[in-house]
Amino acid sequence: MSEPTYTESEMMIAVAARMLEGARTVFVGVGLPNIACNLARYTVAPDMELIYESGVYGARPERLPLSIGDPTLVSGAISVVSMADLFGLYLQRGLVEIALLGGAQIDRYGNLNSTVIGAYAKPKTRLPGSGGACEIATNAQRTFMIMRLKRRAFVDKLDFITSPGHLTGGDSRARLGLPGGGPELVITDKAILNFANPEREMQLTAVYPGVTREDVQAEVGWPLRLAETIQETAAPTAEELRLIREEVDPHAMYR
Amino acid sequence: MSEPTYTESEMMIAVAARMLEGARTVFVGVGLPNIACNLARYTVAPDMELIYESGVYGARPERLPLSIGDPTLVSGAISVVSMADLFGLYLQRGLVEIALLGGAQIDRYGNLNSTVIGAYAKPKTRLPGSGGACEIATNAQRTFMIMRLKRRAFVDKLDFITSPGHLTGGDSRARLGLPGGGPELVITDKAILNFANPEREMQLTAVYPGVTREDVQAEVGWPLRLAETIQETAAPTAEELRLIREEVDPHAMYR
Amino acid sequence: MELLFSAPCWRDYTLDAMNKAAKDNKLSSMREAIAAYVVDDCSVCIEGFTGFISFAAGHEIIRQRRRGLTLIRMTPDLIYDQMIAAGTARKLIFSYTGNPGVGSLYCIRRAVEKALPCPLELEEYSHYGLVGRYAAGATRSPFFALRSYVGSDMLAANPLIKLIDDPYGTGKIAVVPPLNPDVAILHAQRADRQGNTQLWGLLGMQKEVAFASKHVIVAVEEIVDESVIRADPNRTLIPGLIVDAVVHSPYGAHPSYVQGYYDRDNESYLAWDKLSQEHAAVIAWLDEWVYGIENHAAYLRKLGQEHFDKLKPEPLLAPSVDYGRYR
Amino acid sequence: MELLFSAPCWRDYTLDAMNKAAKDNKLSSMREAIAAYVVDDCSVCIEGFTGFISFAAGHEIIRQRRRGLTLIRMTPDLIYDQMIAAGTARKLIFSYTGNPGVGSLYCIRRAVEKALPCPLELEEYSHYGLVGRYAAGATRSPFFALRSYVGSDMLAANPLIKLIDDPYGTGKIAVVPPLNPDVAILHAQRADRQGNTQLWGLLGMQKEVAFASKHVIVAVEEIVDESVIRADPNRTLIPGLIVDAVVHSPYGAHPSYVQGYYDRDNESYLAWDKLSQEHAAVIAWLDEWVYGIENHAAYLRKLGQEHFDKLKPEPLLAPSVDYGRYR
Repeated sequence: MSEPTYTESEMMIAVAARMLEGARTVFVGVGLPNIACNLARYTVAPDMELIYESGVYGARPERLPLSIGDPTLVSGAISVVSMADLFGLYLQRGLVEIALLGGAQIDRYGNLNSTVIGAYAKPKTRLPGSGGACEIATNAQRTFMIMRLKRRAFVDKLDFITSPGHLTGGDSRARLGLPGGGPELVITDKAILNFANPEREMQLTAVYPGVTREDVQAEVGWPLRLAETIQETAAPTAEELRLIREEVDPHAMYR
Repeated sequence: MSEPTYTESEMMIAVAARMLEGARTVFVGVGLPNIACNLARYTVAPDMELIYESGVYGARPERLPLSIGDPTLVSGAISVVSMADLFGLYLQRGLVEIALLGGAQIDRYGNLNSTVIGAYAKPKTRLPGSGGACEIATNAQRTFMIMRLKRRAFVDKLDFITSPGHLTGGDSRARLGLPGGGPELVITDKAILNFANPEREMQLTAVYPGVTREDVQAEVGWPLRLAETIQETAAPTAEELRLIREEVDPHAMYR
Repeated sequence: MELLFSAPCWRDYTLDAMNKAAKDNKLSSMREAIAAYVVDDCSVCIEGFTGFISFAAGHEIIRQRRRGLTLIRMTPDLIYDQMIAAGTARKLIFSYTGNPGVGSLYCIRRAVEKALPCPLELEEYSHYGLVGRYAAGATRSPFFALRSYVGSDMLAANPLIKLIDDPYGTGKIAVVPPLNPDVAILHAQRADRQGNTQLWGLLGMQKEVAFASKHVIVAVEEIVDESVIRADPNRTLIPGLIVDAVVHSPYGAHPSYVQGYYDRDNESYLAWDKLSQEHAAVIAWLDEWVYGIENHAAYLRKLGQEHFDKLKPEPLLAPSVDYGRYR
Repeated sequence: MELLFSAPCWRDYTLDAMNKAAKDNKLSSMREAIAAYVVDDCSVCIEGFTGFISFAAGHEIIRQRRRGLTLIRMTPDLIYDQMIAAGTARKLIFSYTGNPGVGSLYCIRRAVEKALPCPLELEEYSHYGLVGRYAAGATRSPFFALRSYVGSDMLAANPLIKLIDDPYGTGKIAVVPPLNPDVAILHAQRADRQGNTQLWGLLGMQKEVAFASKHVIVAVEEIVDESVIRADPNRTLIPGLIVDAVVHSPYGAHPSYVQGYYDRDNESYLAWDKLSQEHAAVIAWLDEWVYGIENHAAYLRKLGQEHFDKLKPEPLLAPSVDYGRYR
């Protein structure tokens, strides 16, 4: 049979799901990350329980949630608690294994901006702000970013650090005593980047089929570091595409 | 009809109940204070809601509780919360209007000891300890002590200050920033004492029928201050005795 | 923002609380409740995380043309976008300002970026930071400590967030001060006439906000007898002791949802995303849907019962539990 | 007592937690659970305020002749009196040591006053202070702040309680450090095989203790299907994520009570008040009721079913609530 065709979003979803192999507690938002988690449940992480900042542990949604506070996340969940308990007993306690995060801007050390474009006092664009992102980035054992690769997002210097990543690199995060492990992966629509070097600097580790290193560099606002070996990520399998299209996002809300 | 006869406990219960006139939230333990509150509900404080440190607000016990954690306090209560919430949201928040407290020792400023007799490191008698008494004495708007008048309890110097009263007297309590108003009354089996003077020193304000000032002084370990006028407290009325014996303590568990 | 743990002010508060406890029937219309407790220049907190949002209260505040309010809410949502467009607010205390699951809140952006209709001061936290401010206010604590903010520019952006040394020597820790709104307006499934309120589903921060606030208005889908509340005391989130007014407000959280009663009206959220991009269109909407109608009952009539029938979920009943009679 | 927020130690903890989550069936006998998690010289916390006290676990610990334990409990109650008389403990962390509603705990007094059967070190708090230590441990906070202790000698008696300056300038405030027991043993009405646990009645400090502890054993009256838990998520106090072992332990809290299942056996509390006044009598009691029988099932047989029939309350059912199906 011929290679199946697929969208960039489907590729991102498939890749993100693969990265969740064996995960047991994932702190997740709505949209694409949520689809990726549901796909992972069908494939590489059957034991995964989803945690939402709205106070839900072990959600079993009967539909794709419209927001992280969707009532479908409550009905049938294992436990629904106050937000004080969710952030205190689950997240700050260190029980979140993997958190999926995004932002308007990211820098080479995985610090995120979701607060303002321009000066804080006189913003060019007022963004939503932290929400739970600052505590998620601080406390989650592992953080995966899911962001489309765009030059306006991958910037040399953030306008505002909302959520701490590896800060100024090296052991700067550990020296400040942040409990979580910090950023580990950046999953984009063109490539996968990680921070697996002593400087904890973002580096290209895999490109998607048909994407060149130059294509990636063109969308990054600093000279992008390259991993020793750069793999080509496998395209979504027919089964992954079937699950995405028939099971986890049948109404194509996020594709 | 002739004067009804009554026990010292019945007198204490009747007097304590009268002092709760108009009270709406009372923080209470088991035994005699609990009986007094129930009597007050029938007489001077119909709107009273009872708060127990076990986490119960608005209890409607169907029997006399055996302990402050009795399941009869839970069934039919308005709200049952964690102890963290009871102590934080109700008591420390300042929502407790009157707290009834006791102790093994009390001094002239209403400080209480329920920890040890003798030295803390090598106690002659190890008492139960604070429980919630320290936070109750700190945060309740008004504190009433209910204790039998005994020389070994009304001492010149406490072996240990478990629960702060007026500390060293005067404005010493306010200067340390304790939020609650501190001790207001000491209800005993022979007399009523209060702290209604600038020094906040315990003073005799009323004696029970047949009790003299000398009888009271004989049981107090320091020269007891006298209020300007000392009243004689009325004996329990026939109705008070009927309610105690037939309604609030029919099995005479606390008489 | 007044700190409640200076003794005199605290005494006022608690005596007030005692008075609340006295009222045996706190039933009130939303109009009366807003008129009585929401005054110009006070701080108002309409809370509820994505659901249980009292739009009925927000619209009544707009209708009564309050000005200079400090609006407090973790996720401002459509209701604060509307209140800010209507010019009721001077300041916003928040932790995430977005149209949940949809996009931006354009009215708030216009106020911040273009001072339209008037300038809006922002005081900003992360979710846990603002939850912590409520929790400290609710327990009369001088502060709430959390591990967030280290390494974040939010510390510099908000001087009320401080870093202190852990007295046990484990390093720096962030603290936030207590927050005690003048008025909280909280929607739930049911309450009795004394304001004893039960809520199930997302508990959010409703409990902390209720205990932190100087005045509390509860708006509920159903008014029930006290015996219903007493039959399940573990579900009582807000005691009548701290409640000033109880408003019977069926569908009062529309277009947000109430667990087990109705779903979020997502079409309204999507429509707002388009409509709110132009200030003039927002004013026209307010004229038709807020100023132009007398109260929430009229709003419901205007939408029609069929509209709400479509939002009703199938029943999913929790099993009963046995508390036991002990006598 | 190990502080969990130094990164390496925390990582161990959380990876461990992840392993907990993995086990899909944690059902175990009390003997296996105690043998696996309660080792000599560790810290053990059998909590539950006057009810939900796992006497079954305490007796099994005595039976397995553990030594050098640090026992943690707000109100030691009869169970710790028995464990201390049996010589299992070196230290007691507590906030009120009495026979609730009855009087003294004589075994603990003998250990403190006469070092019988061995010396007992005391670490003492008020209730809120110890609740605060659990809460800080449960949220990986470096401390918990509370308004108690100012003007009390408890500050001098326990150097772990400190006074600090409020960074917002309102004066001095007391703080206590986090407490993270090695093992928590918590009794409740029901749990599923993964340890998702529901409790109603006095919630006490069970939630904080569970999240604070490195290992958690839940003992329940009934093992239920996961679907029962998921049908009322607001009642789930302890998620299986942090539970190591689930023990089916009917009447396991006797002579204390379990809301809706059985009443406190007050005769036993009164009898203990008399019996425990002599160490020899206590040893004889332990020989007959703990060492002399193999497990809690044998203890129940020895007491007889009629004994428990008398303790059963009449039913008092909470009304159901509707969560709604959203699909």
